[in-house]
Amino acid sequence: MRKTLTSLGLLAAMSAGSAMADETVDVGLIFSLSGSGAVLGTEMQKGADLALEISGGKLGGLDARFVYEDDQRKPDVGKTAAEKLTRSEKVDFIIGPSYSNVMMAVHTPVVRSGTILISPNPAPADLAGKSCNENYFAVPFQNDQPSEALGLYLNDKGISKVFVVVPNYQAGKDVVDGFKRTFKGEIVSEIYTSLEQNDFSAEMTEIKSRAPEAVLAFMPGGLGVQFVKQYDQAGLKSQADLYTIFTVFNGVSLDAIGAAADGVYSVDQWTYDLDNAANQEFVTAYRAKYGTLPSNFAAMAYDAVRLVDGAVTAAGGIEDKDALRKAIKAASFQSVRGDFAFNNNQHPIHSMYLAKVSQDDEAGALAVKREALIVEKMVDSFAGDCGLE
Amino acid sequence: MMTRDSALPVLLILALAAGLGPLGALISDDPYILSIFERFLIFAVAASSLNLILGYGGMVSFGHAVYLGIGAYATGLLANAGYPSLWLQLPVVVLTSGFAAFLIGMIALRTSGVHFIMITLALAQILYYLAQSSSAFGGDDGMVIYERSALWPGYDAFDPWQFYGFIAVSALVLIWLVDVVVRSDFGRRLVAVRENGQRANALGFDVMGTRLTAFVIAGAVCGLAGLLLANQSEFATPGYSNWQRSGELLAVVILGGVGTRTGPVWGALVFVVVEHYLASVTSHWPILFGPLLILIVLFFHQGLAGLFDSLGRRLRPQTGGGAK
Amino acid sequence: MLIFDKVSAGYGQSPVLFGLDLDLPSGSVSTLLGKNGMGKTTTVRTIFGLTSRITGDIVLNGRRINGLPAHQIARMGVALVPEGRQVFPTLTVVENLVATSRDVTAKARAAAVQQIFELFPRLEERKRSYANLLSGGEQQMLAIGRALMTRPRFLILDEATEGLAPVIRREIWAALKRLKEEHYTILVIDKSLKPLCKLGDRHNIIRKGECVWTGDSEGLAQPEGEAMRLLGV
Amino acid sequence: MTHPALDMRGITVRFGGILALNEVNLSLAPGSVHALIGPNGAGKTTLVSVLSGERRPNQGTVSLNGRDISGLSALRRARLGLTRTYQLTALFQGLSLRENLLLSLVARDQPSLSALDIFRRRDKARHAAEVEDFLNRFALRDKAGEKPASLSHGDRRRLEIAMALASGPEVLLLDEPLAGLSTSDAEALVRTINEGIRGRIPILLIEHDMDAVFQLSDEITVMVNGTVLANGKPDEIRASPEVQAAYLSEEDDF
Amino acid sequence: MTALILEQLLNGLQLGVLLFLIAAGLTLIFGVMDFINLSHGSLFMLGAYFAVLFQGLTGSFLFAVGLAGLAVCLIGLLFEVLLVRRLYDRSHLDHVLVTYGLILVANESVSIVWGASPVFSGLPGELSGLVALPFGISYPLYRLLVIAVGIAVAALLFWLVKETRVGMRVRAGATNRTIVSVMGVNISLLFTMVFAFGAFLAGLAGALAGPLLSVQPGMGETVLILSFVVVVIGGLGSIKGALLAAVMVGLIDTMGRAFLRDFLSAFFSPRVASEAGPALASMLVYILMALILFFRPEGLLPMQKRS
Repeated sequence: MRKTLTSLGLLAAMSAGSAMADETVDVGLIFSLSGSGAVLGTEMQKGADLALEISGGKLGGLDARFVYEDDQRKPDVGKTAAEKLTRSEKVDFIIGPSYSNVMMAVHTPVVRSGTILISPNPAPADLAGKSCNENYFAVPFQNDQPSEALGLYLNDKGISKVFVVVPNYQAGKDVVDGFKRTFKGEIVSEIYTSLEQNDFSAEMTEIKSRAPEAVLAFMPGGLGVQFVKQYDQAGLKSQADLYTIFTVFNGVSLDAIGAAADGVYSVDQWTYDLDNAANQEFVTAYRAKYGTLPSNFAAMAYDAVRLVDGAVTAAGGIEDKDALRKAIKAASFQSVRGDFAFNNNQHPIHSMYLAKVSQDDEAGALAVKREALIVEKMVDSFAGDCGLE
Repeated sequence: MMTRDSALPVLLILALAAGLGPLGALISDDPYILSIFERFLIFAVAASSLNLILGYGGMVSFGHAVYLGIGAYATGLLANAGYPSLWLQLPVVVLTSGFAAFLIGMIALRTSGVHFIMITLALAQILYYLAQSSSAFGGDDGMVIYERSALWPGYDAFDPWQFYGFIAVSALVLIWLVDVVVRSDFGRRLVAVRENGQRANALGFDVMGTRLTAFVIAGAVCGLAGLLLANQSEFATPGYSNWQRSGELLAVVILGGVGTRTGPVWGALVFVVVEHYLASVTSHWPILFGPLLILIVLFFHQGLAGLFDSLGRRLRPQTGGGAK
Repeated sequence: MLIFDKVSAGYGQSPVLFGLDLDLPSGSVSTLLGKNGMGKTTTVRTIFGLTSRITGDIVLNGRRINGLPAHQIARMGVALVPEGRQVFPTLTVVENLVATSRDVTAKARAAAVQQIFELFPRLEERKRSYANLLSGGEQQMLAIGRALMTRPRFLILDEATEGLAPVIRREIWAALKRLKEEHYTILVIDKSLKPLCKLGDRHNIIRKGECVWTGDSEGLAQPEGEAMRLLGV
Repeated sequence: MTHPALDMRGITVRFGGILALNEVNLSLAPGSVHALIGPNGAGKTTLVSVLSGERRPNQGTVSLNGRDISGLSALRRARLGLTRTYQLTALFQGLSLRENLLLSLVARDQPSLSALDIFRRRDKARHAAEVEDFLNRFALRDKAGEKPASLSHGDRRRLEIAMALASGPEVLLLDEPLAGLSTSDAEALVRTINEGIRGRIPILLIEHDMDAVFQLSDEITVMVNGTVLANGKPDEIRASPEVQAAYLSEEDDF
Repeated sequence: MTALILEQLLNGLQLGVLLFLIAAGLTLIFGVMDFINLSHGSLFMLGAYFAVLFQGLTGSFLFAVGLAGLAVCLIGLLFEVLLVRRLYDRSHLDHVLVTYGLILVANESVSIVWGASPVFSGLPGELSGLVALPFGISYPLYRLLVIAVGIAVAALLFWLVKETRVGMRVRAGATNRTIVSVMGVNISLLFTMVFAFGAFLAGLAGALAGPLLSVQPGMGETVLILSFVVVVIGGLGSIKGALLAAVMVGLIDTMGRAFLRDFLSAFFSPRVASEAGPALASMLVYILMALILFFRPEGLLPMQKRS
């Protein structure tokens, strides 16, 4: 754990680091590092750490300090962490959090304090649209984007009967809305499952009985492991292709699912086998450091830190907030995605890919590999609602 | 020996503890310390309300956090609908959480013992799932609350010091209220019902009515803790109501000393500080908190309040009043 | 067989027995008499370590047994027919018997159960009934049978005839007589003086947790004797 | 016309197939002490629970001062002044003696819950004075601040009865008040009852201690196996060979 | 349609059987020792982890499941001897808090040893196929196996409790532990055995559930709450009640998820149905519990009161 504790006294511990010299770039990182949310949080931590290591512990040439906070995937804990970072640590940037629900709680107090907030993963529609803010930047795709892209892809392939399974919460509903926005075929059924469900047998039977051509599943975290395993055990893989979002990723996820994941599709803005220099550097360094292929969560956190690095360089320091914001918006860094720019709402314009889980011979493990480019320079559907230029 | 008739010890301890926050913030010039103490004060209110039914009423509610959620959502919905006035939110929160407590109590109080523990848990889960799957409230993502409660013109809810004042005074008043209830005839009646329902019945006390009243009071006060929490975190989430949160509240009460008047305050202070402190040492902090809880239950059954009490008595044996 | 040597015992801090001395010789039937609340049941509970013993020793066959857990004392051959019968309500008659059996093989257990049925033929008629559905007398017989299943040498009966119809009481007294003939050592706590005089060899009267009188049946039965006065009949 | 303080007619209770009480009649005259005796298992405790309303009889009626209370709950009966003590002293362990007594006064003056009750203590001064009075009368003054657990058996018994009295009873049911008391404690309690209660409040006394029963009671009912065997003045009962035989159950043979 | 309903019934049965395996231990421990064990779900989780561990070591899935059950049994034994037996005389509140503390410890220990992410728990090829059943149903072999194991365990449990001397002693101990010990039975040993056996059942359930679920820290909690619902609905301490309630809960949960939305859309607009359906489905078992407890506060088949 990277947290430093300078003194044992409570007050001293809380106030530690409040008076840092100005030539340091202080970055607060709020991730879900314990509890069930830690699956993503630890991935992001790996990506962020790697980015700082590669740049030699400096960001934009200045000494950099990372302050990690664990939000336990609880909004109120995340909010407290954000207040600690903005008020007590007085950080210049906050990267995080890992999940949408925490983001919703953290967003307002952080942007209100004038601290720049960079999302490494969640990008809820509201924050991309009418609640967009000059201090808030989203590095990864907007939450609705992958299912919009998938709709386009399935239209192209001529698939007309799709079964949709998502958990019964906002992000799940966003996925369905996004999919409906672009998909022209028939959704034979949409099922909303409980977030705490541990058995999908009823859903599998339902899918079987509807005989769809394809299944769209959005099952984050541990749900994905269960779902994909049970999909395979129910013998459905041979009946309908499984397209997933946020469900399978390199490393821990594929390790936990095992062979059942083979052949499952995923929609992503990045895959580890993208052919650009920044990505190759990242993947090589990541494999050398952690021994597995990087996940897209690690990649996006990596991108977020690189974004800060580039912006501080471009702005020539951290004193001038406006210059910093401008530099970030200009995206003056090499994204592992290759082609990357910010839209007016400070969400990405980037390519969306269809990926497929298959064996990576070099790594000797299953990996989410690029299968096809779905759409280039894709923008999200909410930029129009955003008042930013 | 602490007399039953004076509110002073409780208020004194609470005021001291509440004053520690601003003091720390001033000394270290770090207003963030106020946030930690706000959390402590809110937890103290919620724990006090639970202590009323648990410590004095003997009702082990494993779903007490549900009122935290109800209070928070009621506050948030009103604030976001353009009614940020505290003076409107206050009665609404009291009514909704009190009414929820009334309904839950009507069902749960028919049972006792383990059944009571489990049915309060189950009923809380129902509301938890309701909040989680209702898109009107933001579902599992929760609901951002854009306005903090407005008190009067000139009050700036986003000024850390003024806001802390609001939380501290509210906590003081609410905990004092719970203490008044505990010390009243009703409080005695509640203890009597806990000690021996049959006997209390034979004295002419309505056992169910007494329990239900306490249950509703506790629910309403915890709902107000939810109001404070909604203000503090500017957010409402189903997570406020889940069973782990109820477990935490139980742990806070036990930690402080169940059925003691200052226990919830001590428990909340230690819990929030320990959580904060341990969490900054290791993200695996529950592995330290778990054994702490077990040790307290096994060896310090009166919790921290009992511990301080016996320490105090040892220091002043002549005023011990002969109690054993 | 069993000796109480100045035993004080009670519940929590309040003692019920105050330096109780008792001698219950092997092969004989002893009795414990006294009014309610004088410490008879406490005496029995103290044998099994179920009350907190404060001072003194309890000696079984020359071995100090205080501090031993109840089951070990039982395995040394002491069996209790508790006050209020306390049969296991959710078990059938046969199950009640088998549950406490000390025999290892099913065959030996079945034989032992059969012996109990010979002693109390009524139980055999109801052997598949749940114990809570038995009449008080049947429950009492079951409680005695259950104690015998542990193959004891020393049998203690606490108020075994209380609240029973005369015909049942007679049956129980007859069974005790038979057990006496089989050379069981027996301690009886009861209020019925007449059968006690007939059955008992040695009587002990307890008052306020102390043994205040010990003697034989003749002494006990004396109309104006000290025993009668102590018992306050 | 004056009604009996308490009147039971034809009370019958069955547990499963067993007849616990069979057509029991009992009448408690105003101001008198009426003892109910009988061997264990005779049905005394069952009868008390029928009286207090904790158990419904299969048949029979109960009336209090001429009013039929058969259909009322235990709570309603208690509020009408039918007060019982318990065989196993069941005091409120979490409260001090003073508070235990105070509760009885609250029960007397404000049995049903009211909003005022929650935020204010009623009649504070008067209650305090009354509590002190009871503490004095029952010699509990020294221990007023203690919890019942630290009291001796005798003290607890006295507190129990003081509480019953403080709740302002119309009729008092004393269930084995002397059980487990030392001789001196028992004598003291008998004295207290004789001097402090007798004549003012009618008492139904269930007791094993025959000395006490004969000292205290105006009338005695003997129960055996759920039926009333005899009813009469103490002297009549003492003299009755039938009672002697049945109650002391000497005639077992085998 | 018949096939669909039958298959969903089978799904419900399978869930019910799994719940029974967990709830049986819980209710047994409660019935005999009057002890509430919140950490029962953690034992379930440990079972799943141990099965993964042993599968890696031995290469045999079935062997690993058995070993995992035994390992959890051993842990349960240690729990009982070191901690739980001090609590039998304490209040239920103390039970709840201590075992809540144990949950925290168990979850964090697991995440320290195996990491916070799910670990792989898969099936060997010979168990992963589908079986053709009548009415044109093809059903996963493994789920059938779970049902079979569950039924076998239920039968074994009933036999143990009903027919064996140990079982009789256990039932006797549930009503009157003092008398049982006075009759020469080592009651604390008996309690330890019962606790360890309950732990074994939880571990076995966890090991069996591993290939279906994601094996990760905290996986025990949702299962725990659900199995408490089962135990309470069935009547605390009643194994028969637990079986009945487990199958009920399994069926109702599954049927709710499968058909509630369609059912509601017959009465309401599709929008309302698709909003209310899933919400109601997730609450269904809790509503069932509240209803049952409202009308039968002691549960469906309450155990005899202890004396």
